[in-house]
Amino acid sequence: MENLIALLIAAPLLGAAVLLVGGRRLDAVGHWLGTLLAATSFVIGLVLFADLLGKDAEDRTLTQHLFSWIPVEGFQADVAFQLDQLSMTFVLLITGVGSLIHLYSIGYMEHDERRRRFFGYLNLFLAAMLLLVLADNYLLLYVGWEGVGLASYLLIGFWQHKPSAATAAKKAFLVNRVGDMGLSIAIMLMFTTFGTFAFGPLLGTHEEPGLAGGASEATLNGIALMLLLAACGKSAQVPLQSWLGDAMEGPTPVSALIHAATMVTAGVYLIVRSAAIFNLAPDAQLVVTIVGAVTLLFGAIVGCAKDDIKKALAGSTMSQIGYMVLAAGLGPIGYVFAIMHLVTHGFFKAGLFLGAGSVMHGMNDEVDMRKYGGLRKYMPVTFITFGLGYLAIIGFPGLSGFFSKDKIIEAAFAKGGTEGWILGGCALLGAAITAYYMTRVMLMTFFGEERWKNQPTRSPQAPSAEPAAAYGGDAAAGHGAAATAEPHPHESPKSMTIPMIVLAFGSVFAGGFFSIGDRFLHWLEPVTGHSHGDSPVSALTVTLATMVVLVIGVAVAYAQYGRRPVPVVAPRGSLLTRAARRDLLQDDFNHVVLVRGGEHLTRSLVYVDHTLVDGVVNGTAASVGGLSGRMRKLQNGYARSYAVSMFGGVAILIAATLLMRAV
Amino acid sequence: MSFPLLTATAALPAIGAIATAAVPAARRNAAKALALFFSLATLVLAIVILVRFDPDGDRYQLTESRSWIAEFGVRYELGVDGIAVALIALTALLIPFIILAGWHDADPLETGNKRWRPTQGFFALILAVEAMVIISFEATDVFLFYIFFEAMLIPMYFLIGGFGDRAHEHGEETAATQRSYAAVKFLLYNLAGGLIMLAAVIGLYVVAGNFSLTEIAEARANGSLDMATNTERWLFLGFFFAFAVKAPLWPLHTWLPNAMGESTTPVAVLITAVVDKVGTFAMLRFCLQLFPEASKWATPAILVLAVISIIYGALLAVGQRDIKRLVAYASISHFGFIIMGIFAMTSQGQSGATLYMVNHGISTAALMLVAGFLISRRGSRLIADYGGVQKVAPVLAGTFLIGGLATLSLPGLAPFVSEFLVLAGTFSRYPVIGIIATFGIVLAALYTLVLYQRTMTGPVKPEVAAMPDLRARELLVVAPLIVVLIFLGVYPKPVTDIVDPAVKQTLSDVHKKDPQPEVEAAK
Amino acid sequence: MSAQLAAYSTSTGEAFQFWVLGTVAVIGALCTVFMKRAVHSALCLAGTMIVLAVFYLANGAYFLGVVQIVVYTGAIMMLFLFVVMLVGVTAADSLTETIKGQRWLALVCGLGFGILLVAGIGNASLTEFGGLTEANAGGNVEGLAALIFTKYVFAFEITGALLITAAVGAMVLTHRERTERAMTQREMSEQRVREGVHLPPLPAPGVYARHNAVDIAGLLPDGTPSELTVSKTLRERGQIRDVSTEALNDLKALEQRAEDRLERTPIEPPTFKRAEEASK
Amino acid sequence: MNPVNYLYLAALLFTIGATGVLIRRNAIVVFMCIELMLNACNLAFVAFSRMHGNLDGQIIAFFTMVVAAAEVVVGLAIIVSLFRSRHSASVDDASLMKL
Repeated sequence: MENLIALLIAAPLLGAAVLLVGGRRLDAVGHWLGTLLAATSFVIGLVLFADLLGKDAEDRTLTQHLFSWIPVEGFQADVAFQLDQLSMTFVLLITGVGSLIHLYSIGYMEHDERRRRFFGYLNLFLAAMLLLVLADNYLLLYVGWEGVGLASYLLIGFWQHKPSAATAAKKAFLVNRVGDMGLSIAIMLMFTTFGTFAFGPLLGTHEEPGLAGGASEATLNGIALMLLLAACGKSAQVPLQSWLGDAMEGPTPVSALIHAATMVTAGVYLIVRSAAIFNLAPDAQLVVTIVGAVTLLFGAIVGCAKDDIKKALAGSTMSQIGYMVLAAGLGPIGYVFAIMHLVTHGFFKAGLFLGAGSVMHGMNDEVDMRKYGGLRKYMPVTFITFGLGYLAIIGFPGLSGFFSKDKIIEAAFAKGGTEGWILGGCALLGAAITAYYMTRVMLMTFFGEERWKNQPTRSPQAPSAEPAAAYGGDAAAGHGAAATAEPHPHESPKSMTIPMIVLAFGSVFAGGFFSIGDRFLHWLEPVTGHSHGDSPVSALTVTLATMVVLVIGVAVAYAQYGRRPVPVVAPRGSLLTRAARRDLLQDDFNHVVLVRGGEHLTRSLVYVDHTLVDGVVNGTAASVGGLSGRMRKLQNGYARSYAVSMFGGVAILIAATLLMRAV
Repeated sequence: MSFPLLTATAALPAIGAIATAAVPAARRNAAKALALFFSLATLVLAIVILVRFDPDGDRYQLTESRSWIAEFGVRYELGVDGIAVALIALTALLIPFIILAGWHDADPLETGNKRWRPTQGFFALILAVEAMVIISFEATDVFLFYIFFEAMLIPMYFLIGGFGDRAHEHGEETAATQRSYAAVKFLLYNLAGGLIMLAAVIGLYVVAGNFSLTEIAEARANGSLDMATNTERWLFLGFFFAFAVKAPLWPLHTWLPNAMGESTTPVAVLITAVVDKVGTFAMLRFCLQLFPEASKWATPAILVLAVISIIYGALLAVGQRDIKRLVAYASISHFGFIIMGIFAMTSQGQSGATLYMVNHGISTAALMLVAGFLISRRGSRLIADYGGVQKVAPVLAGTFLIGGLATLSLPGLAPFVSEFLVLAGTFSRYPVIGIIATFGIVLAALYTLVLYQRTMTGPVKPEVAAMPDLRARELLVVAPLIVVLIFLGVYPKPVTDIVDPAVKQTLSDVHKKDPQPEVEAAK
Repeated sequence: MSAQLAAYSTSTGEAFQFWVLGTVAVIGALCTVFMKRAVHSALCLAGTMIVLAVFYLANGAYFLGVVQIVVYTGAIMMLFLFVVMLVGVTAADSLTETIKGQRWLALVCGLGFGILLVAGIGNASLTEFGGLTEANAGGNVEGLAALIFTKYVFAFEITGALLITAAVGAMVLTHRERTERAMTQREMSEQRVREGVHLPPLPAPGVYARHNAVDIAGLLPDGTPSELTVSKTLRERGQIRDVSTEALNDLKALEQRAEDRLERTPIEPPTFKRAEEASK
Repeated sequence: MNPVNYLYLAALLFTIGATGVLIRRNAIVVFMCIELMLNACNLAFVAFSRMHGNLDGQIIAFFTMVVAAAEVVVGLAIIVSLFRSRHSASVDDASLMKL
């Protein structure tokens, strides 16, 4: 049974290899092959899941040791996998949602001549992500970690002919790389401190603790903070969140799979996986919670201001992950709920993105919500699924978002003390804002008068210099001819709607299914451990409070966008709004400080290298040359002057001999 | 006396060089084929060495020893340890690809030129370099090593000065002048280093009485030969300076960008992937074994220089406008990593450094050769002249990207393993240095991706619109390298198994132990 | 001069002779160096050498004294004079220095060298002093011969070889093998036409009837002398006699005489001088 | 008087000759100065032979004369051919040794 684990990864990896190396002759079947292999992986996941359920809760851990990867004196890194409940959860989420999105992409990308490569990249991503969650040591995890980074780079920049896309891809990779630096430093710290970075000996299991206990708290704090840095990079947490918004340049399925459901949650996985370390590093944990809280507000605020539907959703993703990180930072109180929210969020956010993609598909790739409106009767399926996702995310009672988010807010209060109150407050506020901006999106898109009527839409994405019709999907040039015509909203094909429906089911029922009888809690507890904090307020109170803020949020949004007509051109808006539109000026900061500064630094360094370092060398050469040139003057060719020097020499010799005899 | 395998491995390319040079002018292609054949034959011999070498056997194996200049106790002593074997294999592996990549680089400008001889010279010189590099990897006699360490410059000088990019953005005149400037600079730098080393070599003879590395190291180890502290330090500096020039260490690096920029890409690969490795290899073999105490004394300074190289090289790579110079500065940064690993004096660091030499050779070769194909198509080395190549030549772009990812040491590709080993090894003894060096990986990502973005993505520039994709010959050059990169990235065990014992012995020479983890694993 | 001269060590006579002739020798040497014309230098040198010959004799080197007179003053100096004639007796080379600082350097070096030499001799212990009496007992020439043919015979042979070589060398250097056939007159004329210079034969020297010596340059219509008219050798020796002004001066004299006869106020006749004569 | 004076005289003459060599441009005169130096040496030799009371000094002087003769012959021959080729007997004209 263990040996299946490798297959889990092998299937999509094989797909990636075949599709990318195979060449054009696979164009016809490539997408089906890719989807098939993703599904295979999902099936294998199910089989393993069943197998795990078969065992009793304590030993639901499968390990598979493939081969010794880097055997060096005192340094052991193996290619070995560990499948426990936590990994299993992720495997199912990744392969499940992944397969659905493969299916969706078949329809979504069918106009794209490079569809085969797209599926190759998707498979590559699946493989890397599975490696990330299945690795049994941090170094192998690091491989998956950067692997998903690469996949996301390739997919964000899939339409490389668009400079914006290429830049966004590069930005994403670079920001991630900063996080990766944190991860590698963390691994080095582990290696130096413990001589190993394998989960087993390092983290131990719930009954016998691992080496982590032996280290000083300072070291553990260091490791934990470095891991947090990594998590921030991958999960777009403040201060490394800036890439996520631009990442929306990628095709929408990518945004749904990578930048909503799976990859961006890897940070949460990392923190929860390293629970054993974080539990012993309270200071680091506090930082984690702070980062989570700040990000959930940050993302929410940004989400309120964006008119680009995908960017708005991206903001919401950021803030939802903020919730997860916050929960993960709470320690044993929160781990389980972090993961639970992660799963449910995987469902409804993926669903929302697919819905957005479907809308854009029908609207000539228009992403500006101000040019939408009243689409509900044109795209009923999309409307319903999107609506369910909407209800789920705002935490409408009974839907999955309700359960998971509610638990997190409780846990935040349960942290106790002042910070408990503060964090809980932030969480509540976040919930309100979430309700606000999601309602805004909903209203602007599906309700109100049809603002796209009798005015041609033009995709904001800069049309490229490529010959038109070369690209499909939301490449601006895709519908080149139609790009300036009035859009004809239409429902998307089956291959796109089915995944949306399935995900809608997930976003409706998952939460309830998990929470009834604390199924999810019992499932994960062996791995993460769990403790009920001493909440100063009862669960009921929290729920009621959540409801209240939820209603407030929706009401405000309705007042703004439901009652009044939405202006097609965005009003100037308040200072905060304008700042939020620019990602709260965080990008401008990066640009001024990092980009400009970096450019100046490198340019001056190039100058220094040329003048100073090289100048010293050339200067010596020149001086020697000049000296010899001056010496050459002595060689005037007149025999007589040579004779003089000779004569003088003789005189000196005589003087020398006389002196010798004198002394 | 068994069959002198090492001598044969070094002699074969030398013979090949002579044979290639002797081919009449008209039979140009015959000369190419001959050179390729000889390089492949050398590869076969290298593989034989790889097989015959027993990692757990004696330190130096396949040894040969003949008297040469009895008066000065100079002997013709050859012998390989794991490190040397790995590097010989690398050299023998790369040369065929270099030859194949340079297939047309030395052709006469006007076709049908019957009297054109440089083609033969080009390939003969490459083989000559190979022979000298291999023998300097094999030599266990300091004087013997020195001779070939220096003699290497002669063919390299002609390769750099004599052959350049066919299409040069500044026209043939400037190209020629810049080329000769680069060649002279290369020669002067390395000669300066070499002369200082010569003094040190003589000094060593005065102190030790013979040139045999094994004997001196032996004597140093068991204390029967003790040098005065200052003597040892001076000698060490003499050796190290030469090696630091060869494996460009900041601030002795400025010759590399010129040399790599002006020479043809195969030669550039030859410089950075093969010849420079002799420098780092020699640090590991000669500096540490002959002068352990001095090495430990100099470690802090050298580590600082290495870190400067890492960051500085990367930053300058970001600032370059010329593809080949960019790769050159990237290499400087990588050599910083190698030297850092060597002088971290941990087994991870040194194994990593050795592995790094191999991987860097392969990855740079892959990146640089693809870049060369790109440049030969457009006839310009300026990044600004490209754009959207990915659209017209996807395979070229793909291989270029893989080469770039290898350069930024993406996990799963070979360089990652070595880079992480070096970092971990350094970190475990010098945490601060390790952390600073880690910034290098971010900068590496920066310059690689910027290069890729500017050249390959974005709207297609009209000049590149008609650019053909990789041809069969070029694919034949790049594909195997990429395969090796991936294989060594996933399964580096074969190399580490060979390298590890040798590294252990080197560490024992300098009387260094790995730092033990604070928390001992509960066995 | 006879044996007893060598017998006694140093007499007042010798002292007298030394101081007088020594002075002469030094003066001669200085003149050799500083005379403008090679001829004068040569003569001064000859004088010095003769003085030296006398000193040899005074020092009991009779054979050498004679040889000095015969070989040096006789042969070598003649050779010198011969060459000087060949190159030009009257050619006087200016002593102005062309190489910067050469003269001062030379003088400084010479001075320093001399002082050092003198100092060296001064503090050398040259007190003991045995005459040549017994060495010359069997006659000076015999003594030399005995040494030459016994002790120094090898060197002697070699000098013989050297002399032969020198003779041959001198011949080789000076003798010019005529490699190509001499030009016929026709060919010469054709060449002149080809080159287009001096189509007519060179003008003859000594136009005005009064002077027709070969060393007098003919005058061009404007009265300036044309060096072409004098033969090459004389030109290179710088032995052109210039009479360009004489005619004019004579004319002046004639006019003046006419003035005198007509009782007019005499006017000072400007005498025409040529540039290099002024410099002399 | 002390025959050492002969040595002083020789030194003086030698110096004068040497200086002459350095000062004069006319090859012939230069040559004469060289002869002067040789003669100075000869004088010294003769004086020495008188002091040491043996004839070896005179022998050397004799050889010197022979060599001088040979040298003069060749030297003058060179001067003559030089004069033929470049119509001047100045040593400075033959300054082809300069770059």
